Amino acid sequence: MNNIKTMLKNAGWPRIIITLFLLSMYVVSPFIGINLKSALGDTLVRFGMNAILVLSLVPMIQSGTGLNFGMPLGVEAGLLGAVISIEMGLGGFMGFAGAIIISIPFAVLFGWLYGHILNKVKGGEMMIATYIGFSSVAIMCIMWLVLPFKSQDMIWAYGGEGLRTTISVESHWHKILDKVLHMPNDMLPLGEMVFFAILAFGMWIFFRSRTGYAMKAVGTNDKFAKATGINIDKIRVKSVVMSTVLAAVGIIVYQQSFGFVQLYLAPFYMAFPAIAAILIGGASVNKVTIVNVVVGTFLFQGILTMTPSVVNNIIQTDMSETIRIIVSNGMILYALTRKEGAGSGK
Amino acid sequence: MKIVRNWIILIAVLTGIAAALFISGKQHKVFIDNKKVGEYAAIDVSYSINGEKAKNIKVNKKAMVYVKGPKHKLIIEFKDDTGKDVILENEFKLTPTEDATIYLPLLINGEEDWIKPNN
Amino acid sequence: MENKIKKFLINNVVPIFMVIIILLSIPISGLSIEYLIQEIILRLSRNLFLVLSLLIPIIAGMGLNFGIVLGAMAGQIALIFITDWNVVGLQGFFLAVIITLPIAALMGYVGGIVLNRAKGREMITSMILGFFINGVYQLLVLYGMGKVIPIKNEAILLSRGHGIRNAIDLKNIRRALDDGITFNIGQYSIPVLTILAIVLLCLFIVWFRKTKLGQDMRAIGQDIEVSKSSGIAVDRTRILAIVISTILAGIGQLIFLQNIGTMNTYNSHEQIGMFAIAALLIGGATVSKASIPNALSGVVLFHTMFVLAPRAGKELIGSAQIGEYFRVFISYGIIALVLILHQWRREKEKEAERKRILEMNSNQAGGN
Amino acid sequence: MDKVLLKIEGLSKSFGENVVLKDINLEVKPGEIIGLVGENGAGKSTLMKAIFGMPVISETGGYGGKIIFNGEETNFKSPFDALAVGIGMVHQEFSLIPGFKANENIVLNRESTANSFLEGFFGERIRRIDSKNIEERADNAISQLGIEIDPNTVINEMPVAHKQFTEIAREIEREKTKLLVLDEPTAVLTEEEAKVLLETMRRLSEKGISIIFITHRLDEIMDVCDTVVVLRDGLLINAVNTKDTNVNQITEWMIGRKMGESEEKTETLDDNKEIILSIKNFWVDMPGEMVKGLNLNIKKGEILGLGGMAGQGKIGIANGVMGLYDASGKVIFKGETIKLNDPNEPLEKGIFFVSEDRKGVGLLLESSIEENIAYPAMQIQGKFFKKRFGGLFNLADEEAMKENAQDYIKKLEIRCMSEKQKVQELSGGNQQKVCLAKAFTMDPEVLFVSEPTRGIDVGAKKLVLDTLKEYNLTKGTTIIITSSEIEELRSICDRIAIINEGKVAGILPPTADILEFGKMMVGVSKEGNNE
Repeated sequence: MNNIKTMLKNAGWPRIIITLFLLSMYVVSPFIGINLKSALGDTLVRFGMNAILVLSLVPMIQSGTGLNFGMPLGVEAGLLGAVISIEMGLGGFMGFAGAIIISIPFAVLFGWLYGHILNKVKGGEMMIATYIGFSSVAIMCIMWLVLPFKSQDMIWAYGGEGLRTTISVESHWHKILDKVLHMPNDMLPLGEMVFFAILAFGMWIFFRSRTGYAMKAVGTNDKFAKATGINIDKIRVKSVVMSTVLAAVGIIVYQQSFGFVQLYLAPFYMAFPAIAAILIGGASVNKVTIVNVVVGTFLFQGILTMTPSVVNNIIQTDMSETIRIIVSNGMILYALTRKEGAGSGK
Repeated sequence: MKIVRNWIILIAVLTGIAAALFISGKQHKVFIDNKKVGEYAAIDVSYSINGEKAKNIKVNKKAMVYVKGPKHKLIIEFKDDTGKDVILENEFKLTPTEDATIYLPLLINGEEDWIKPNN
Repeated sequence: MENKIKKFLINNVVPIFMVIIILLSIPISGLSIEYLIQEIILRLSRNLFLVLSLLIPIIAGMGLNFGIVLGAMAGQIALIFITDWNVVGLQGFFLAVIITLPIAALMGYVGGIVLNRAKGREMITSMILGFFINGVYQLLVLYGMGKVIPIKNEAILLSRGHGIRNAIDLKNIRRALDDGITFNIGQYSIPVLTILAIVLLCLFIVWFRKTKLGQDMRAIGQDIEVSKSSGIAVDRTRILAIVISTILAGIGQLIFLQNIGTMNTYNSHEQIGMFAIAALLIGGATVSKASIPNALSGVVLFHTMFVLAPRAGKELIGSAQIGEYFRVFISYGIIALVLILHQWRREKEKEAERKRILEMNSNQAGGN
Repeated sequence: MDKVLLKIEGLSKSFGENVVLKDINLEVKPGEIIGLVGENGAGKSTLMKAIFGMPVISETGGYGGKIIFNGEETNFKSPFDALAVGIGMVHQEFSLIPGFKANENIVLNRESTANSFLEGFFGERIRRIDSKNIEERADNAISQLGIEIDPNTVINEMPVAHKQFTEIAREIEREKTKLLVLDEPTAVLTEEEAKVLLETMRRLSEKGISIIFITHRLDEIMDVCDTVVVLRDGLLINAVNTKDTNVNQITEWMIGRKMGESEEKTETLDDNKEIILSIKNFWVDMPGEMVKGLNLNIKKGEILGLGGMAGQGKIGIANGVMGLYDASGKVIFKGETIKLNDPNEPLEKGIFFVSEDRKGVGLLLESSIEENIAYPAMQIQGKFFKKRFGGLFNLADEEAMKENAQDYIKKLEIRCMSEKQKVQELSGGNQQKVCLAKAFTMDPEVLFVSEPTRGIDVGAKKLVLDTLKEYNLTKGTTIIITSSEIEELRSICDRIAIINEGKVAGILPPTADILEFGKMMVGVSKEGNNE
């Protein structure tokens, strides 16, 4: 009995509510004429799209640098990789791999700078990260206008300046991960899942290495880390670089599944749903596991896909956007106001 | 306790002010109808509400004006049967929620019920 | 002496940087000074009240209150009501003020409680709170109004019969306050009532800082623990600071919208917090220190940049779009920069303080 | 003078099973200055907390006995109740608003205000501050102290002594203040400043304000107090007129003679042993434990004890050498100068540190025992890793970690369910053993151990000390133990250095008379040579 109580307490009431809510929607859906199979399929597809972006938050949380509100920075690096890959005319899996390979040096550079800034502002990371993310989006907007891209697929057909706001990857690497596995299955995004599993396994391995152990120590107790001779600043920069690179990879995977590269203001609020997902999965401001990532992404995307169809069927109104805002920000708010998470990104 | 009392007074006063603002700031739609009513025929009339510039309204037309607040002044000018210019000054009041129609033929002919609420 | 100049430059790096950008872009933009001045008067009267509403939480040490969007939403709800009721002119404006008060106070109270649970990270929390309440606001306005809350005016309802339209024409109160009384100096027309409202607010802030409550807020802003141990009701006072700020922001949003004349029901408030904060910071304020002159000069600088950037961009590179993005970048970039400088400076100061104490002690020991 | 202001009758207090105060009886007369002395943990601060109504006391079950103030029995729920009846307290940490002027701080939350018509709506807090009146009040309070401070100076810009005076001014500015508790007020002051403060205390007592003065400097007590009260182990040992006693006697009361508790170590190392670690003109900026220009030589293979009162800097030494707090000066290890302020440097050279802050610095509370033990060795020496996936990755060797942990669990008798248990679930003593296991796994040449027995039970204490002694004997590791308990140091150390005011007051053999130690600790015998 006590065990269940502590379990409930550990899980936290928002998580329980969300889980129950999602379950109840799955239960209700057959009765109001929703195809449960396709609904589940939808959820899984979106899981595949988003999981790596959520995973990208892990290193920074582990090193105590807080929730990565500056994720747009990594996303911009990914976008750069994607458009350069298209510009170079790379197609198929090469195009996808090329996009990732090109984006990595950008992401490393961005992350390195970003990490050094965050080291200067310990204790205030989250707020500053948010605004670094926002500014990077704005500056990249200018870049999309100015950079001399030529590919017909990306510039406006007539009139207009710079790159289009959305660029189709249909002819380049749409759903390439599924195709590579010869499993073009709408139901199960196997490609994305395998790719995610590889990265998650990589992460698991990393946290068993010397640096990984050091990162965990920095995150849980920086005094301990210092006394153990760990260079805290260096480790934190490493974690930020990792997060940024993963965000870049994450957005490319997202795009290949979605079918479009979205430029300009699209990356603005990218960080918030990912953060909400990882928090729903049971992470806190300074503690996280890969299980949190998987559970959180599934629950959050489940809510996003299920609520609109269920609510639509019941009251004939599409409230999905509003519900998304309330759930994701409510979750972040809950995490920020919890007493035990008072480490303020420490 | 004194503070509670004062707040109650303040809230009451504010509510009062709000009500006053509502009444005095409420915009009403007033239709001016120049169609034949019963035995009274319509004629061309020039009208002016609350001292605004006078406007003409032809026979069988209907005009609409926006007025703000409860009390209004209506001046109309027309030529009577004899061809003499007649100026009539009238006042009307509107309750806060109503829109109204003014029937010019009734007004010209001195009927009492020249203004009727719409709803 | 040299040190002093250096210190001045470091402390005012943001405004100086802005002045340089503006001075450079005035000739490029090709806009006339007269036009600029008229534009600045317009924008001062439009925005200054909102910016000033940020000051009190800063005094109380709660940082930049991104939660002023809560007040803005309260103001917008009031505007929806008076538009529905068709109350026009100054009466409409003041009625909206009266309706805003309780809604904003309630929201401020909620915000204050939430921020008390997140001491030390008020800013990020107030920002997320703004997003969250925005969702609740959408729920209320987009789905509740016309259904749960009676709205009759079809002009503001969506065609489906409930929910408020995306854009509301505020012709009922457009420029009601601005044009209430105007006064012309040369070719420039001054909106007397609006300016009066701003002056009153300034006086209020000056007076408020000298009250016991203001003194308590200053104390809390400097050291929460000491304030607590001297018996000041810390949590309550912090809630009050947010309530006041939220109410003022609500009124500020009304002034802003009556000037603009149309309201984007679901967007007008979103950027308010960010723009007001960017303006205040450009005026040289920091997270822990802000004054009325900061607000005033900030609005002037920020909005001059705002007017100039697209034009300058167009003249310079032939693209207004670039200027547009540039000013977005400046707004966000300035906030990021000021936050970084603040945090960094605080670390430096702590270090310097420790060094000083150490040195002092070693001197003493040397003297013995 | 037969009136009694504060009367304490049979006061006792315990935290859980731990009795900190036993049957204390004390009287304070109006205008009397009472000096309160005692070793760390003697119960001074608990006694003051009880008088001042700190919430800690009532939260832990309140106290036994009576406290009678001004003829009425009191039972304060919070310090505000104590302030209300006229007890003021100046804590060791300043309680001042840094950006406020002195006068604003003196009247903090008691500001004079002028009427406002808005009072009817918003209560008293909307009243306007009357700064003129405030300045007058502040001037008045400061003048009572007999010193000169510009009341318009901002606290930030004041020297420490002025901050101290500002605090005192604030306490006496309260109209009712009759009793003032000063907790180590001279600790942060220079001698000159301290003299002024003592003078001020005399002035206040002439005005009829009683003062309880806590200090470890006995000469100050002799100088200014009417009565000296000595606490030891929660007992009131003696309360006598200062006129009727002397420093030696007080020291004796304070330290006490605890006989037969420990076997005294007899063999002393010969003086010609090689010096392994030499610390020269060493400064450490550790808040509350500043080291100020200390010189110390540590010999190879010895167990050196560092003793002294709390706050005198003994804790700072190890923390400074290990680079955990800003330090300056010179540390020479086996002929090589060690880079300061870089924690990695001493660790790599083979110096290790078991911190006094077990939970904060010593352990990852939410990690398992085996991980905690292995962590430093992994990070510094690269132990416990194994190539995996065909040598591709160098990953943690969990098998080796487990074996190592099990080994130490057996050796040090760590009581736990398994090596996978989280250390936060262990008792204090067992946590300490984990810390030691961590250190032993590193196999260091020099080991600093700070307060190894703090907060652990008697059985564990003995085991920890025996383990250290044995480790020193078998491995020849040089061990430097910092402890507040002199008896403990005497039982295992070869030499004991007493640290006072951030410097070595003297080095004694463990066989030296306990009184010698005591005198050095309270800074009476100045002849102690700074090595």
